[in-house]
Amino acid sequence: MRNLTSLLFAGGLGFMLLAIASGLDFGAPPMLVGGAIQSTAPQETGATNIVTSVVLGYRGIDTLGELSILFAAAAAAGLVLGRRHTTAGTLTEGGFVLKHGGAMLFPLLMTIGFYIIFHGHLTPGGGFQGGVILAAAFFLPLLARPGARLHHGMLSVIEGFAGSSFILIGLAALSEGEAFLQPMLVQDTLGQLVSAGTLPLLYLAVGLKVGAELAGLLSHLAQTESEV
Amino acid sequence: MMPEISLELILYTTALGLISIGLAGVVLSRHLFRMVLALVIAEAGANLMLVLAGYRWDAVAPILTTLGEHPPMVDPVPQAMVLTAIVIGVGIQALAVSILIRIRQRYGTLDRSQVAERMDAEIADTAGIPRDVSQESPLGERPLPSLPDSTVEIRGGHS
Amino acid sequence: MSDLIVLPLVLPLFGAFLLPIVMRTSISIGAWIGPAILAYGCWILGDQWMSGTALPFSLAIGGFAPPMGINLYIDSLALLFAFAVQLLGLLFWPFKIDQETARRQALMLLLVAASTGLALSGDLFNLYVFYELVAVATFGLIAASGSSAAYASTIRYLILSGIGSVLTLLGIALIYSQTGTLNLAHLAQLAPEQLNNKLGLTAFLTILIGVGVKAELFPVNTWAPEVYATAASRVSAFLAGLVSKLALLIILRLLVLIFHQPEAVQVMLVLGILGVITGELAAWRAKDVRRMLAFSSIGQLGMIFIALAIPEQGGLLAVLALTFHHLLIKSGLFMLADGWGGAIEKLRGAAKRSPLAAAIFVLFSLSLIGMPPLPGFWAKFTLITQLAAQTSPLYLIGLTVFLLATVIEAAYLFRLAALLYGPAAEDTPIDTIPKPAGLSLATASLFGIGLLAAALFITPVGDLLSHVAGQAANADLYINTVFAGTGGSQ
Amino acid sequence: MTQIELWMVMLLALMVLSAAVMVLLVKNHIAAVAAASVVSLGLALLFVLMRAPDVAMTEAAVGAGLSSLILALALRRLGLWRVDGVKTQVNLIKAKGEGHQDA
Amino acid sequence: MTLTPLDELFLYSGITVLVALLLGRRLPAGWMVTILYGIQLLALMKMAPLGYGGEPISSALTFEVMGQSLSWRFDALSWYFALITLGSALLSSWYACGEWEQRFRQSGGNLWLFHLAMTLNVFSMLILLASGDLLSLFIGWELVSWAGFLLMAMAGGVATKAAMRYITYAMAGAMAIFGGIALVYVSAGSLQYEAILTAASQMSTAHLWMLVILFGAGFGIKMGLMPFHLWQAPAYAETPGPGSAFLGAISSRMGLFAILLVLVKLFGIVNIDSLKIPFTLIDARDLLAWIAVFTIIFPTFTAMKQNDARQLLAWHGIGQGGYMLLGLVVADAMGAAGGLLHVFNHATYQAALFMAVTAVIHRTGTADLNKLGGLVVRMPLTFMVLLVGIIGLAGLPPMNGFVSKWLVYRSLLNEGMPLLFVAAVIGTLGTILSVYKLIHNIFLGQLRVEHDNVKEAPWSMMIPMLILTAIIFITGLLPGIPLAWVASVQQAVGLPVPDYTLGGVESASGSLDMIWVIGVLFAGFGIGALIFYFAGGRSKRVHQLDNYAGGHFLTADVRYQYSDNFYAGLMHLIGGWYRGSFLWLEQSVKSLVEFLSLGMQGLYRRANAEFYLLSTALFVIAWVVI
Repeated sequence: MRNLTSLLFAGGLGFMLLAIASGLDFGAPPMLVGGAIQSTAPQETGATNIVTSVVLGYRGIDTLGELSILFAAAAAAGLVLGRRHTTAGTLTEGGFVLKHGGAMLFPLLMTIGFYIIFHGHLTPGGGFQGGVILAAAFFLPLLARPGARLHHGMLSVIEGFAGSSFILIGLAALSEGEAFLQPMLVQDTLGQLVSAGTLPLLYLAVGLKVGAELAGLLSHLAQTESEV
Repeated sequence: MMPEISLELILYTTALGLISIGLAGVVLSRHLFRMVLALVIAEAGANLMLVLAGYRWDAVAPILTTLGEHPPMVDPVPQAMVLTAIVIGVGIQALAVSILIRIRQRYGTLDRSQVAERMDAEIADTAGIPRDVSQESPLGERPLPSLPDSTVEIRGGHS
Repeated sequence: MSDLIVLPLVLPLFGAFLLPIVMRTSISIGAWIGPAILAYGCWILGDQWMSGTALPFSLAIGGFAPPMGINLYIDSLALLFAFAVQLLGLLFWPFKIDQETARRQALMLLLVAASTGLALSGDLFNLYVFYELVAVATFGLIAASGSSAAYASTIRYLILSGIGSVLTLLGIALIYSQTGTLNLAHLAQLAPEQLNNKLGLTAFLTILIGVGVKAELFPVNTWAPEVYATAASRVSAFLAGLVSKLALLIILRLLVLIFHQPEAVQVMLVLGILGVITGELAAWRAKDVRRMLAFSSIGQLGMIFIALAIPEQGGLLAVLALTFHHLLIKSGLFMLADGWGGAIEKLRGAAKRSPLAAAIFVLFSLSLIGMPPLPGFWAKFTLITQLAAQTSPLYLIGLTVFLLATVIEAAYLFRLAALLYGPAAEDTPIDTIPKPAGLSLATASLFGIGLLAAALFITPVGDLLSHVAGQAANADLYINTVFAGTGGSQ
Repeated sequence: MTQIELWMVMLLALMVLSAAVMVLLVKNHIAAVAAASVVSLGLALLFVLMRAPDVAMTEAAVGAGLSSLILALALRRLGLWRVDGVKTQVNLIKAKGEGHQDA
Repeated sequence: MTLTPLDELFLYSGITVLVALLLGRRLPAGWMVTILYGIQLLALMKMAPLGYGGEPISSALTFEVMGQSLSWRFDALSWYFALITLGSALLSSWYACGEWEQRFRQSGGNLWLFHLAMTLNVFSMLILLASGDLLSLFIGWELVSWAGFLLMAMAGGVATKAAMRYITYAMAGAMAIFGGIALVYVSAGSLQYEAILTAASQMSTAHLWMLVILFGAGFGIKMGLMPFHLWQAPAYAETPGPGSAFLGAISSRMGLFAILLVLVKLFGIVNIDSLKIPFTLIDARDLLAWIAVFTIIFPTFTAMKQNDARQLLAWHGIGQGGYMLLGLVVADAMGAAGGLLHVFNHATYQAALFMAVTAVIHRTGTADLNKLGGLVVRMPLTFMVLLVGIIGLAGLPPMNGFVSKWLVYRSLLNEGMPLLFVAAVIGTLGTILSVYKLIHNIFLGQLRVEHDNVKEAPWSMMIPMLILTAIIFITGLLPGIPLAWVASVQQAVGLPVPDYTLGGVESASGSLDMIWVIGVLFAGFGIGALIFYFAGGRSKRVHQLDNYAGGHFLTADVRYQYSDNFYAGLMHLIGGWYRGSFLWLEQSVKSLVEFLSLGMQGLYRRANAEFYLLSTALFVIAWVVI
């Protein structure tokens, strides 16, 4: 009975929301803020990828918050899963293809990851996407060789420094007498690799942090416990 | 060039449908893992909804390919927000599954009501409350409350 | 000077990121980072308050003018809340040193930073981000208590709050689709034309329900009793005392600035009334202290929601008075529950073992039920006069429910007090009666002193609150402040 | 938006929605995780069509890739990694009228 | 800032509290506190002109909080009640000094807490009595409630349970008042008495009804009016001896004070009179009168059944409150005077009775009426005090209770309310029967073996009792002394004033002069004595056991006195039908709360939080959309 009710309720809710949403003017957004940003973003931040300039510039503090959430999630997961008594145990040894493929993929993935990060202000992609790929690069060996341990210490150092450098870059602007997280060093070379001032640095920090965080998280999840 | 009603309908239906399916899934699942999955789906729906908020007919992605004049672009702000939301979602998801792992370890089950019951029992145990009633047993089986003290003086004095 | 206001928000994040590294090298240094940062945050905010900078002011993050970028809006209310966050973060600091110290303290710092962000931010999506950060940090801290029940309650809380955030995000998407902006001041400008319709209302309601999960809005508050019963007392105190109030703050801002529809208010009124009824009634039968406090907290927040539903400025005053009062009291009570957390029956005769704790409990209880010279009375007085002034019968129902709930509240609180002061059970030697730990007791006494001070200086406190309420209720002031530099939104 | 794109959107929407339903209905947890990743993938493609390449990339990398990986790893540690659907003891959505309900 | 006499009174009262708080653990604390009560009484005497129609005195103390101004002032009404309060506090405290204190301490009582609670009670009562607006009234009200709770609960055990019950009732009452205050504030725009006075005449009927019900219920709970009377007797009876004397004398009269102030003075008895109950012939005032009458009858007959002396007295306390309200509600010159005078009279004999019973407990260790008897030979002075007290309680000449009751009866007849009169007389009948039970079972009949070497009460206890006895008699003889105060109170609250003389009242429909009454009474006694003497009457002392029954000589260890389960036959006749009906009501409210609470807990315990969320979202949005 309750199942049926819930289904009906969920359906009804969806239907009503649909009715509400159909009142929206689809395909013609007001573009109040968006339009303004589009016209000023290239000058103000020097990035051709306007999404990037929003993510790191206009809504930079959102991104900081988001990094913090990821950090908090990783820390909390670490707290929950704990470090004791963990060995990468029951994973079966990867086959030949996995092992050697993994070894070959590692540099490739690293390159791709960093490429995506560094071109975040020019093309689609950026710190998050690149970070995920970096994490995959670190995680792959673990999958291939169960005995291998990720260097957690290393990861957490990278993570910590990446996160704090994001804030430091922001604070640097503050110490220059400008607002927190204000983009600096904006050159007038739109479209070049070195063009968007501090934005790529920020994205690098984001990428490293995301990569380290996720790699740590994945390795936590991959480990099995002896205490079970 | 053809702002058809159908596209709009399809997209909104997809987004809101995902949210509804997710909600229904969370309510209906008896398994905690499946609840987390349902949550992920609902989140995806909300993300789509947000992207739709910035969509513009016949516009291009918000990336400058040429300097100077550029065709109309879709709104970049919702896209930036969706980026954030996706990452937030995956963070929460990771936390959720790690908690699930622990629960499975401790309680040996992920069935929602069993977990709830065990949790109740454990809370009561740590607090030191005798569990007189299980939540399933009907009211009538509870022990009757003792007579009020005030009946004493009506019956005459306290001895 | 005013630029530094961003530091209490950013420095805890900075500290949290660095903490694991520092802890790796030296735990003793690391253990001081958090308190130092929070103390500095307190100092900055206190200095801000004292220096008499013209409040409110707005601070654009990244130097981008408000509707495009994100701004912090600092008025007296936000400043008060931010200060409370830092101070309570300091008071509830998890000092325990063990293997997980770094993570726990990092999470606490994140929680503080996010809560500060919730108090200060002037952008809807930014609020959402901080809200989520609060949620994640909270989950971690609850689960950190390590019992299986804590994990179970966390996952249930997580899933509920996850749905809440989906709904919030949906509401944000609806608002953005309609208006094309998320800046609160900008929205406040646009709201009368664009959001004064069914769509706006729906968006508000979805956000209300989503945020209501944290604000213990009925009926999405079922997580509260079990979470408060399983989490560490300090975490419960922070959650019940502060985080719920910050969620309320979001709703308050939305109501004041954007959503003036009577329907929005009515929904909150009805849900608030139901919250009071269910919370206080459930507390009546609660058998352990923490759950009793949790249910009572639900009831109290229901009262605040009722107050929030009063459209005039006086209602806002009542909200603030109730909010700060409850903040003080519930935090203190949960600190007492650290050690007294078990079954109520076990506390027989506890006053002999720890007279101070019992006295503080009685003090808090008296204020909670509105014993006159204590601040709780003034908060309740403000509320009921405002309620009685409303014409709609729904408010009178709210008034009646409120009064009846107070009676029930008095009954169960003093049942416990009578137990505390009663004789110990025959078979329990006095040493085995539970007793709040020294540090918690000291913290609770601090709250008690604060309460007494507020009672003593009720006149200036009342004036201050009226001033704060007046500032917070002024939507035009908000808009003008945020757009002061740019001279308009367009 | 061209006609082809419209059709693609329709197809993707159908795919996403049915995959979402699958997530809840299939008995096997692995299949459910796979379905969830199909949802993400479909969404990523939709995002491309919605002119949101950044989001699409993220959704593909995070939603379809990382999230599925996390879920799969979790499944393994939860002891639910069973390819054979029959062996899973856990009912997903309980059949009606079967024992006590938690309502 | 100059201190007005009122400020001085507050100052001394505050000092008393401080002394009790700081020095209460030392033994002479009792004496110190007693002396300080004396000083307070002197300070009150400085304001004595108030009792004879003087101008109200304001306190220099005022507050301005959240737009509300708080002030305190004393007028004739406050002064009259303050006099009774301080008088009973002084005598109770005096009574407690010395032997009682030592015994209390030896038996594990917390003397410090006792003194503190007493001083707090007095202090808060003074604050309440001095209230200058509704808000300060409420503050004082709450303070009195909680101070009373402290005094009632301190004995622990049964007392704590009774006090819990009290505080639940009191909170309910306070919340009713709180709601009423909110309504008044909304309609009058202020809580100052002047503003309310002007607003009261323009209030709509429905509004006034609501206010009368809210305030009536709130204040009535404190007075122990009919449906809300259950808490009072157990709570007072379980308070430590002198405390119960004090509480019994004055505490519940605070309710009467507030009713006088708010319902009679502010709203005006005329306005209340105009509140008709539809489809019946009665109005709000009649309703109050009938409530008062039922409050006289039922608790009095309940008192008759009590087998614990303190419970019996406490139940009477409730019933006597009914007379006061009845007199006030009649509200003509004599009735109101009777009601108000009864406050004073009741305080004197109730305190004396509680003290006498406490003295008996002090000596014998029990107040159980089934386990006492014949004490008159061992405690003759206490017997006398009790005798005077019960004559006052029963309302018989020559004690002061007669005067006030006579005034009430007279005005009932004058105003043409014979039904009420008959009902009140039935109440008096019950009183006489039950006080006979009290004195018979304690002092008359056969002395118990175990009480053979009981001594008279110690002088520290005796003197306050004797003082009270003297007051009871003197004010019975010369009721004009308190009537002067009462008259100025009546003037202050706007009621008509009777023509009083030193010996009583003069009115067209019938005067009373107690000097004559008592003169005739004693003359009658004298004539009887003379006849007895001249008729050759001689008395002979025989031992109580110099007798035989059923062919056997009597021995001290055999009980031949009819005291066990006194009035069993009478109870059988009248009892039963009303027994427990209010208890049942109370219990069912409690069960309802219990049941609802269980349901709510179930609501929160179930694992379907998400379902709640979903359905709420659905309903809320549906409500908006559709």
